Formats: sequence, structure tokens, C-alpha cells
Amino acid sequence: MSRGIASYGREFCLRLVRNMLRIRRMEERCAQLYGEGKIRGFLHLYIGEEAVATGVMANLRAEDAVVATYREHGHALLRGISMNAIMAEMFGKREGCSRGRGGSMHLFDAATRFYGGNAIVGGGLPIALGLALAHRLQSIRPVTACVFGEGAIAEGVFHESMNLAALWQLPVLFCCENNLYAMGTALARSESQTDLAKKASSYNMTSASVDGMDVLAVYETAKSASAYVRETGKPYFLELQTYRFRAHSMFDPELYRDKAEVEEWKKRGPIHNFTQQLKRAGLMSEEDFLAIDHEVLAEVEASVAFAEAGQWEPVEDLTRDVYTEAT
Amino acid sequence: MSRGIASYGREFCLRLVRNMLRIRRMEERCAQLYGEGKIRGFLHLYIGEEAVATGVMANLRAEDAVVATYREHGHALLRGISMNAIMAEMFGKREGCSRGRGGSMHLFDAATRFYGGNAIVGGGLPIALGLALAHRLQSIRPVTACVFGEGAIAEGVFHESMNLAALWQLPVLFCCENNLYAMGTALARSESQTDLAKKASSYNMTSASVDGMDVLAVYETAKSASAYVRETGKPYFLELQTYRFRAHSMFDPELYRDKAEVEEWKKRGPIHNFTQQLKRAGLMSEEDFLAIDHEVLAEVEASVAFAEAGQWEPVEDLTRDVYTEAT
Amino acid sequence: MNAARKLTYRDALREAMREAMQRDGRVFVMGEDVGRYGGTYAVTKGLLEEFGAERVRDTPLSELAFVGTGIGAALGGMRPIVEVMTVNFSLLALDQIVNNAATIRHMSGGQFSIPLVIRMTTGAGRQLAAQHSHSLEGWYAHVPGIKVLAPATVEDARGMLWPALEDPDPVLIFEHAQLFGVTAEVSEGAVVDIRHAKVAREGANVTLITYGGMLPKALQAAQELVADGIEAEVIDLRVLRPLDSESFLASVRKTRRAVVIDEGWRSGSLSAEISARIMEQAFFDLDAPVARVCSEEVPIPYPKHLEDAALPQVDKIVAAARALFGAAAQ
Amino acid sequence: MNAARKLTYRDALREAMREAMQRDGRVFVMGEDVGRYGGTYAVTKGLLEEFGAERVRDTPLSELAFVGTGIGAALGGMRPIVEVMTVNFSLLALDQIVNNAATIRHMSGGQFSIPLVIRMTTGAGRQLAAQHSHSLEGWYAHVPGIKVLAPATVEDARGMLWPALEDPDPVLIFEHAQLFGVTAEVSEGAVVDIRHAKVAREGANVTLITYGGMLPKALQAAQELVADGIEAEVIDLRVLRPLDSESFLASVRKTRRAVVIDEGWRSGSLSAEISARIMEQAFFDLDAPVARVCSEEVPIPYPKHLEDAALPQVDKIVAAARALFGAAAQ
Ligand SMILES: Cc1ncc(C[n+]2csc(CCOP(=O)(O)OP(=O)(O)O)c2C)c(N)n1
Ligand SMILES: Cc1ncc(C[n+]2csc(CCOP(=O)(O)OP(=O)(O)O)c2C)c(N)n1
Ligand SMILES: [Mg+2]
Ligand SMILES: [Mg+2]
Repeated sequence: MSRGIASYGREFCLRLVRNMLRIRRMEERCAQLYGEGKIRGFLHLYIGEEAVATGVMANLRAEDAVVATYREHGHALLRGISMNAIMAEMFGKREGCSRGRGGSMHLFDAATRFYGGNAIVGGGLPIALGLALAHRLQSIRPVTACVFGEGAIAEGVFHESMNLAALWQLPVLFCCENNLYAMGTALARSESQTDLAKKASSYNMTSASVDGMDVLAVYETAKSASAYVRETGKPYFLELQTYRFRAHSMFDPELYRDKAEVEEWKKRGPIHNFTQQLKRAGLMSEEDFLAIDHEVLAEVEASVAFAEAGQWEPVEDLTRDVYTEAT
Repeated sequence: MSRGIASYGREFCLRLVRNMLRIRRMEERCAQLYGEGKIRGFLHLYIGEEAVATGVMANLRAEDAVVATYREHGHALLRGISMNAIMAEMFGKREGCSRGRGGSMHLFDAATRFYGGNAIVGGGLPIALGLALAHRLQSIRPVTACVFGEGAIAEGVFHESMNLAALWQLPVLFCCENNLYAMGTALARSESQTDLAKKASSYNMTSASVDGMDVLAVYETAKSASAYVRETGKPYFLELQTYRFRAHSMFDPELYRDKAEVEEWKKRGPIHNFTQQLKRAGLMSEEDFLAIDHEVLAEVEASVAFAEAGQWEPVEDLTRDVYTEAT
Repeated sequence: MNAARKLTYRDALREAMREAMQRDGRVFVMGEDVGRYGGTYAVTKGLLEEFGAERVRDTPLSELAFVGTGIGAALGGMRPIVEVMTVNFSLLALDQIVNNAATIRHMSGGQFSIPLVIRMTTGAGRQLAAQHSHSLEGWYAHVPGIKVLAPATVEDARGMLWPALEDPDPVLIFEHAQLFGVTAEVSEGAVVDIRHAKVAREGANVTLITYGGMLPKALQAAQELVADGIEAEVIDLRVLRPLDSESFLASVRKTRRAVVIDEGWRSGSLSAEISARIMEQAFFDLDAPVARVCSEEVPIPYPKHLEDAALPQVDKIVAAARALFGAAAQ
Repeated sequence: MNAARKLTYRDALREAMREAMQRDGRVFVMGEDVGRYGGTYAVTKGLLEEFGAERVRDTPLSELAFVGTGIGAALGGMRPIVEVMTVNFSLLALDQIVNNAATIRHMSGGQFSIPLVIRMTTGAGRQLAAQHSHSLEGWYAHVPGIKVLAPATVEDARGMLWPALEDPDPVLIFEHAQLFGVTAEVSEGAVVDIRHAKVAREGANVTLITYGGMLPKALQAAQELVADGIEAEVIDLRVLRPLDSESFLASVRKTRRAVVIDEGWRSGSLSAEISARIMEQAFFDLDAPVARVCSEEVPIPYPKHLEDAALPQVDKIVAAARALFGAAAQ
């Protein structure tokens, strides 16, 4: 992105910093809480990938829809689900955004049109197609953002969904978070063609790849991509090249990659680098950063307190909502 | 194919004619027999597409393996299953190549390594991969030919199989019979990208397209393709552009295509055209043709008599072979 | 006054779709060859011409994606009718049904409903061999979060669709391949419910419990049993999930004997659940153990004599019912 | 003399694979993250280093293709062990299992065998929520042409693989997620069969019939019932298809009462089949109706208290067994 950083304005840039930090601090705390047994099940951290959700979500409007994966805390938060509701969900409390029933992998929120939270790799793609089709048939023009990892590309459902979206010209923004690994499987061991944009072109779908460690680059590319979808009503494939700094989940011994590789990527940490850039450009001081961080940490602690204070759903409600109750 | 027809020699060319005719006459008779209620269930005729099986099968060796679809009479026949065994199978008789249990859609034969006859669109592709993998692990070098229609390309299993074959470099010859329709769905209504070779390249797989109505062209292209697979141990994607002259199955009212379109394609009939070519080149006379046809018709009638004379499998054997009996 | 008309099961299904699309602009149909081809079983014939390609959508062969698209479209406010050509191919879409359609409402804490209808053909009997003859509706009936219907009559073929579309949750409708040509009178505007089983024939001596394609065979068996002085009551389950246990329990408590007829392979078919429920709730009312007539445990073979031998037939039902009277003598 | 050693269920599974690969060059392992990652549940850890990447193959996320590849490789003369990470993802591969693995032998007239082993994790109990907590082995047990095993003990985890590989037909092995850490002594070279159920505990008053992850709970319940003067016999089914009916029928004929414990959702779970078979073959031996303790009919929720409430637990088994004695008084 050749546009000078100053042109974005201080306020906008600090908001990006804050948003990335909100994800980071929330998740660091989640990892702790996992250790304490407050959060259970699977927990997939987004740490290192924050620029992606931050840059993409900044381009969505209230009427848009989002479908994500099990690594969706960041997207959920920036989509507008309160940290309280997310944290309570991770605790399994009734105050959680899914009433505590979904946990980390299944954040849902009707108010912000956040349709999960899907723990089946690739399982969200057809849902996104369907939402987009509904919009088309209703002659309304939201964008449906569909987020998934590069591991999903090997699944048949990716292929079927890309073809159908392109064939029917459905307004879906496919956001492929390429963090180079699907659990322990490196991209080159899962794809015969590792240039993911080439995949998109085999469906006649417009695509772009962007450095997912650079929040402004993501912002700009997602801006054109979402504008394209919104204006043309056609799908768009966006590859976001990123890296997860932590293990796949809390159970992963990380035998499959070098510590050195991880360290190399950490040097490109999206928060650190953007912060440095802003400082160099004189848009943010260390005090600014600390103030933001302070507020964010307070938000995190408040969310933990909120979650702690939350209630367990009564056991009598176990089978409620299996079907829609008559009202 | 620029090579002059004469260079193939009369014997070779007449064998191609005979093979195409064997498929054609056998199937014409099957259609009749269907009308008479001798053959039941689904019956998918290959009429119009004979050059494809003829040109491809001529390049396979005894050690090679074949996996096909429900439209596989021609491939089975030219692979070397006797017309008697095929016809008896269509009648559901014990003398059939699948003991009568499979019928038209499930021809099997261990002796010629013919692994079906699969009625699930795309269902045979992973089987072909597995056979090829077995060959690789056993350090033997057969080619596995996997035949399927262009309709299968939309299925997720196509994508998963192409990727896995290319990733693992499995010696599979993918033969996509593009007859432009999947039941009533024209290619352009099922694929956002109708150039099928482009699909292959998105998996980094070598590919070629060929006029499937021209038996020599098919023969030559399949020859290089199978040689490639045999020599490199890598997969190859071969698109065979063809057309079915008949309905999809015996139940199809053909509402989805113009009679004129069908007539147009019939002018390119593979048997007729090749015959004309041979006559022009002085390699075959009308008498030659009639003599072959006469023999083929005799083979067909013999197979019908054989099937008629066959036995029904006793009902007591119904559950035999659900599991392998201890011997 | 409702006028009565003669209709085939196939036409009844089509009319139900036509009417639904006329009544509600949110209803649309999608599936393989539902449009230009006119539907594999000619069920959707003419709909494309009447409603256009936006509302009658031919899909590529991509069962997983288009079923999931139906789920998403329902979440997005539409009322999709997804036709999966047959239950055999629905295996390719099962993940979307089990992991999304059935779970999203509950695991989102009740925030979303999925008013989706999925129709598919089921059953054997047309010599289509092992891969095209499954009866797997029992599997779907195992999954909480979805509802499962099995219209066995022209009336239900005509009447079940609209309440299914009005239902806020995913409803699967299984149409038996052997029923498409069945003709019957239906009254214009007859309202059917999708919650209860139905007594298809009254009788005092034994209860034949069945659904879908096996109903005609059960009724035929009941007819033949009259000669033995046995009056069979026939229960058409209609709804496979949630099962209307009370209907068959009430009948069994009256007749004290039951035969369950199910085209699924015997082990683990829906018939087992029916038998187990009778065990649990009417054990002390039974004069004889509940019997089952199901398919043999074999991939369905192509030749007619073997296919017939593999499937439940009238004579087997009659024999099973008769045997219960022998057993009572014990 | 067979020496005995302490082993976890996880290590037992791994040792069985190691041994099989050492014994037979045709055996190889493939699945998602079985190699470099070491297996999601660390079952395959170390195998890549020992046997190399040709025999321990990491697959892309393509369940349908790699399961089908296993079928083809078995047809081609190999002895593949395909690991599907969990039963939840196996839905994506079901078509290949049902339509190819289960049918090819019969529909080819007995020409081919498919000596394939598919291993997968099943079951809930780890707070993984609705999409990662299925117990669908009962579905597989419905399909003729495949065999289904459920090792519930370390001994079976160690011993079932080799006979499964020697079996010429496709064998599915379901490993319960709650068992991986269980430790027990196993004797070196113990030979187990894959045809029979087993009496896991003898008792005279009631039969608890179960398998896999529920066995420890059933045994615990049996322990607690002693206080009531109830001696429970516990049957570990071990083989879910073909079911060894004789084992549980013999027990029920002796005890005259039974509870079936199954982690599947109650309606249409394998427990129904067990109950139905007892109905059919031991009805007149029963003093009380067969009871079932199964999962509640709900997508399994994340929080522990709700997950616990959804799954079969010891207290529910105890209560169900006790109630049978009340009922007998009727
Ligand atoms: C269909 C399916 N197969 C396997 C899994 C197990 N699994 C969970 S996450 C994961 C890796 C996915 O990698 P990727 O799509 O790249 O996303 P990332 O975790 O890197 O964000 C796997 C294999 C699953 N959840 N669903
Ligand atoms: C998974 C699956 N979906 C749908 C069908 C029904 N069906 C049978 S053949 C066919 C068309 C396939 O077309 P194509 O692959 O082009 O082969 P062709 O019949 O033209 O040779 C369809 C949709 C099926 N058998 N399997
Ligand atoms: Mg990844
Ligand atoms: Mg075609």
C-alpha cells in the first residue's frame, strides 16, 4: 500500500492498534484461564493473526453477515460482540453470546449477524453461500464475509462452494487465512498447487493476496475486495498471508515446525510493527500505546469478572432450543 | 493428429472399427431388450461416445487397472470382459461378470482388473487413487485409468482426488468424458470455468484435451498420456470431448437440449466418420465393413442367447459374499 | 366444502410445491436437474417455466454445497426447498445436515431458526442395485434438531409440504420411489398435520406399524390376514422424528401384538426403536414379542427375484403376524 | 508364559500399529496429522520416524478422498490403516464407506475383498460441544458389508488391530476419546478375537449391556448396585457388527433383567437394536422390560454440567437397574 500512513489519520490508526490489542490481550488472558480450568474444550488462539480480522472487519457494515471458524474470537469481537459476552461464552455461562452452550468454537450473535463459529473445517462455506443467495433473492446488497483457514482448501466443500458461488455470482467475500499450517500439516504437504490465487482463477473468480501481518495492507485490500462484492454482487477470493504464533490448540506439542521459524515470524508481529510504524510517523507515542493497553486490559479484566459472575444455565433447560418452541 | 491414416495399417484400423461397432451393436440391442423387459433398472447408453473407450482402452496393458462409471459397457467390453458375461450381467443372470447382482451399472471383473461400474458420480475416483497408491507401494508400474463424466467435476470428491493424486504423484490417468451434459445440466450451467484443462492446471497436473469423436486422435492422445503416467508415475488429466446421441438413461424425456443440436453432433458420429476416412484412404471397403458388422451382430446375438440361457442365482445365495466366507 | 380430485403422488408433490411458491415469495426450489430436466422423477416438471430460473434452481452435482446453501438461505430469511435427488446421494451432504442444520439453533443458544425443507427419494424396488436402493431415513430420525416426515399417501404428499415450510426448524421429507405412481382422491385444501401418526386401518387383533413405501404392503397384508380371522390395525407413522409413540402404544395396548415393517436393513433400523419403545412402555400389555419385518442385511442386488427376496413383502408380513398368535399360546 | 505389562489405551493402540507394520510390509497408516504432528490424540506418535513417510502418510483435509483411497489400496493388495481423526469428520467420508467399502464385494459377485481398517475416535466428555461430540458408531453398525469394533479395554486396544487387518473385509474400529488415558496390565502376545462379546463382570440379577466408553461407567454402576444386594452382570459387546446376540441373550435369560447403556442419542441408537433382539428372542424370560440409558436428544452442549447431564452417567445406570426390580413387583 503506497498511501502514506499519515493520511489515515491518528484516530483511525489508534483504533486499529486498539482493536488488535483487544484481540491479543483477550486471548492471552484466555490462555491463562485455560490453565486455570475456567475455559475448557478446544481453544484455538489467533495470536499473531490479529491484523487480518482487524483489517477485514473494519470494512464491513451493520447489514453484512459473517461466517467464521473455530478460530474466531477476534472476528467475533471486532464484529461487535461484547468482550463480556465472548468471555462468558468461553466460561460456558448463560450470559455468553451463545448462552454458554457453544464455547470458544461456537460464538454466535444474531444482532451483529455473526453466524458462527464452525468447528468442521470448511463447514461454514456453504452457509455463507446461502446467506448471500438469500440476500440476492431479497434484492438487498450486504456482503457475506466467509473466513476460513488454508487447510480448508483441500476439502471438497471448498471446491463445491467456490464453483457454486462463481457460477451463481453470489456476493461472498471469501477470506482465506493462510497461516501456512493446518494443525501440523504445512501447506506444501496439503496442496499440489500452493499459489492459492491460482485456485480462485480456476473458478473464474477474482482474487487477491495480501500480507496479513500488515494491518493497513489488509485494510486496503479488503476495502477494494468488499467494495467489489458490494457493487458487483459477485464473489471475491482474498488470501491473507499470516502466521499463528501459538500452538494450533492447547493440546499441540508443535513438533512439526522449527522454533526458529516461529521466531522469524514473530519479528513481523502485526501489533509491534504497526506500533513502530506509527511511532516513527509521529502518530502515536509510547504513552498513547500504554494508555490504550491499559484500557484494553481493563476491558479484559472486566470481561473476566463478568464471566465469573455469570450463571450456569439450569440443567432443566438442557433440551430447550433443540427445536423452536411455539411462542 | 497429423500422422497419415495409412501409416496405422489396415489391420489396426479395422480393429478400431470393429471395437466401436461391438459397443454400438451391443448397446442398440440392449435398448431393445430394455423395451422387452429383459434388462431393467437404469441403463445408460454410450452410443455416440464409442471412439473414447476405443482409443483409450487400446493403450492399456493387462497389468493396468480400470475404474469406470455407470456408463461403462463400452469400457468393460474393450477391457476384455466377454460380451456374453456383460449381457448376462445386464439380464441379472449368474453367468454375468458380477454374478448378475450388479446389472448395467456395476460391471466388475477381477481377471481384467476392471473395478466397476460405480453409480455414485465421482465415487470411483478415490478408488483409482488407492489402486495407484498400492502399485506405488508395491513398486510395480501399472497405469490406473479412471473414467468419469464432466458432471463429476463439480463434486468435491473430484477436487480432493485431483489434489491428492497430484500431491502424492500417483500414476492415475484421469479420463474425463465431456459429453456436455450431466443428465439435463449443460456444462455451462454446472461449471463457472468450462475450460476443463484449466482445472487440471490448478492442481499442477499435466493435461490434454482431445476430440473424442475422432478415434485416432483419442488413440494418439491417450497413447502419450498413458506413456507419461507409466514412465513418470505421475497423474495425467485427459479431457475427451464427446456427445451422447441417446437420452441420459431410459427414463429421460430430453427436454433440455435441441433435437437440432443432437443431429448436428450425429454428423460427427465416430463410427461413420472413421469408416468414411478409411474408405477414402482405401483401407476398407463397404464389404469389409459389412463383414465386420455381420460378425459383430453374430457376437451380439450369441451373447443374448447366452444370457437367456443363463441361470438365476438361487435365492438361498442372497446373503453370500456380504462378507468373505472362510475357505 | 372440499371438492375431491384424483391425483398421483407425484402430481401431489408438484402441486404442493407450486402452491407454496405461489403463496410465499420466500419459497424457492433448488437441486440437481429440478429445472430444465424437469426432475429425475418428474416431480418438479413445469415449475421452471412457471416460476423462472431464480426460484427453480438447477444446481451442479455438489450435494454438500447446495444442501449447506439451503441452510444458509433459511438462516437468511428464505424458505428453501432443497431436493436431493435420492437418499443415496444425501450421504455426501450429511455433514451439513448433522453438524449445521441440526445444531445451529441449540448451540447458538436459540438465536436462529432454520426453516428449511429437504426433500429426497428413498427406497428400493426398481432394480437399481446396491448403491441406489438405500432406505436410510432411520439414520436421519436419530438426529435431534431436525424433523423427519415420510408421506405414504397422496394426501400426505399433497399436504405435508406447507406445514413443513411453516415449521421454523429443518424438516426432511422422504418420498418413496415406489409411490410416485400411486393415485388417490384428495380433497381440495385438506389440512394435514406433521406431528401425529395415523391409524390407516382399524383392527383389534394385531398392530402393523409402518411408514412410507411399506404402507401399501402392510395394508395388503392386513387384507390377507382377514382370512385367518385376524383383524390387523395398521399404523402409518407419518412422522419419523419426533416419533408419535402414543399412537402406536395405544394401538398395541389394545391389540396386545405388533409387527413393525421397515424397509431399512434389520439391524439398527427404525423398527428397532419402535420395538424398544413398546418394550419400555407397553411390555406388560403384550401377549407376544413384537416382531419385525425388515430388509435382509445385504447390499440390495439387481435381479428382481433377489431384490424381492431382500425387501419386506406381503407374505413375510402375513407370516410374521400369524406367528404372533402361535407364540401367544406358549 | 505371557509376561504382563502396564500400558495405556493410547500406547496399546500405538504398539498394535507398530507391531502390525513390523510384521506385514503391506500395512501402512494414513490420515490427517498422523505423521509430523504425531496424531491428534498422540496415538501415531513416533511411527513416522520408525517407518518413514511412505508408510505413515499425512493426508490433506480430504476425508472423502483418503478414505476412498484406502478402499482402493486394499483392493490393490495393501493392508491400509486409515485414521479418520474423529467420527464427527467421518460423515464427510460416509459415501465411500457405505457405497464402496460395504458393497463392492457383494455386488461384484464375490470377486473382491477389501482388507481395510478404518480407525476413528468417537464420543463426548471433553467439552468439545455439538459438532465434536458425536457417537455415531451405531450408524456404521447398521451397514451390511462392514464390521464394527469398539475396544473398551486396553487389552482390546492392543489386540483387536491385528485380527482386523487379517480380516479380508473392511473393519471399522471406534476408539472412545475418554479411554485414551486408561491404564491396565496386558499380557504380551494375548490373542483376542473380533467375533464375540465378553462378560466383563459376572452377576446373577441384572445384565448391563454396553460397549466402548460406557464400559467403565457400567462397571462402576455394577459396583454401586452391590449395596442394594443387586449383582449385575456386565456385557462388553466389543463387536457392534455383526452383533454377538448369543452372549447377551444368554446373560439375560439368566438374570431376567437388562439395562442397555449407549452414548448415542436414545432414539435410533444401537441400544434400540439390543432391546429389540431381546424382545424377539428372550421375551418370555424377562421379568421386567429392558431399560435403556442413553444420551439425551440434544446437540451436546459445551459447559460441563450440561454435557454431564446430556450423557449417560453412573447414577442414571444405577437408577435404571434398580427400577427394574420395582417393575417386577407389578
Ligand atoms: C472436516 C474436519 N476435518 C478435520 C478437523 C480437525 N481440525 C481442526 S482444525 C484443523 C486444521 C485446520 O487448518 P486451517 O484450515 O489452516 O485453519 P487454522 O487452524 O490454521 O486457522 C483440523 C485438521 C476438523 N475440525 N474438521
Ligand atoms: C453423487 C451423485 N449425484 C447424483 C447422481 C445422479 N446422476 C446419475 S448420472 C448423473 C449425471 C452425471 O453426468 P456426467 O458425470 O457428465 O456423466 P454422463 O452421464 O454424462 O456420462 C447424475 C446427476 C448420482 N448418481 N450420484
Ligand atoms: Mg492454517
Ligand atoms: Mg456428461
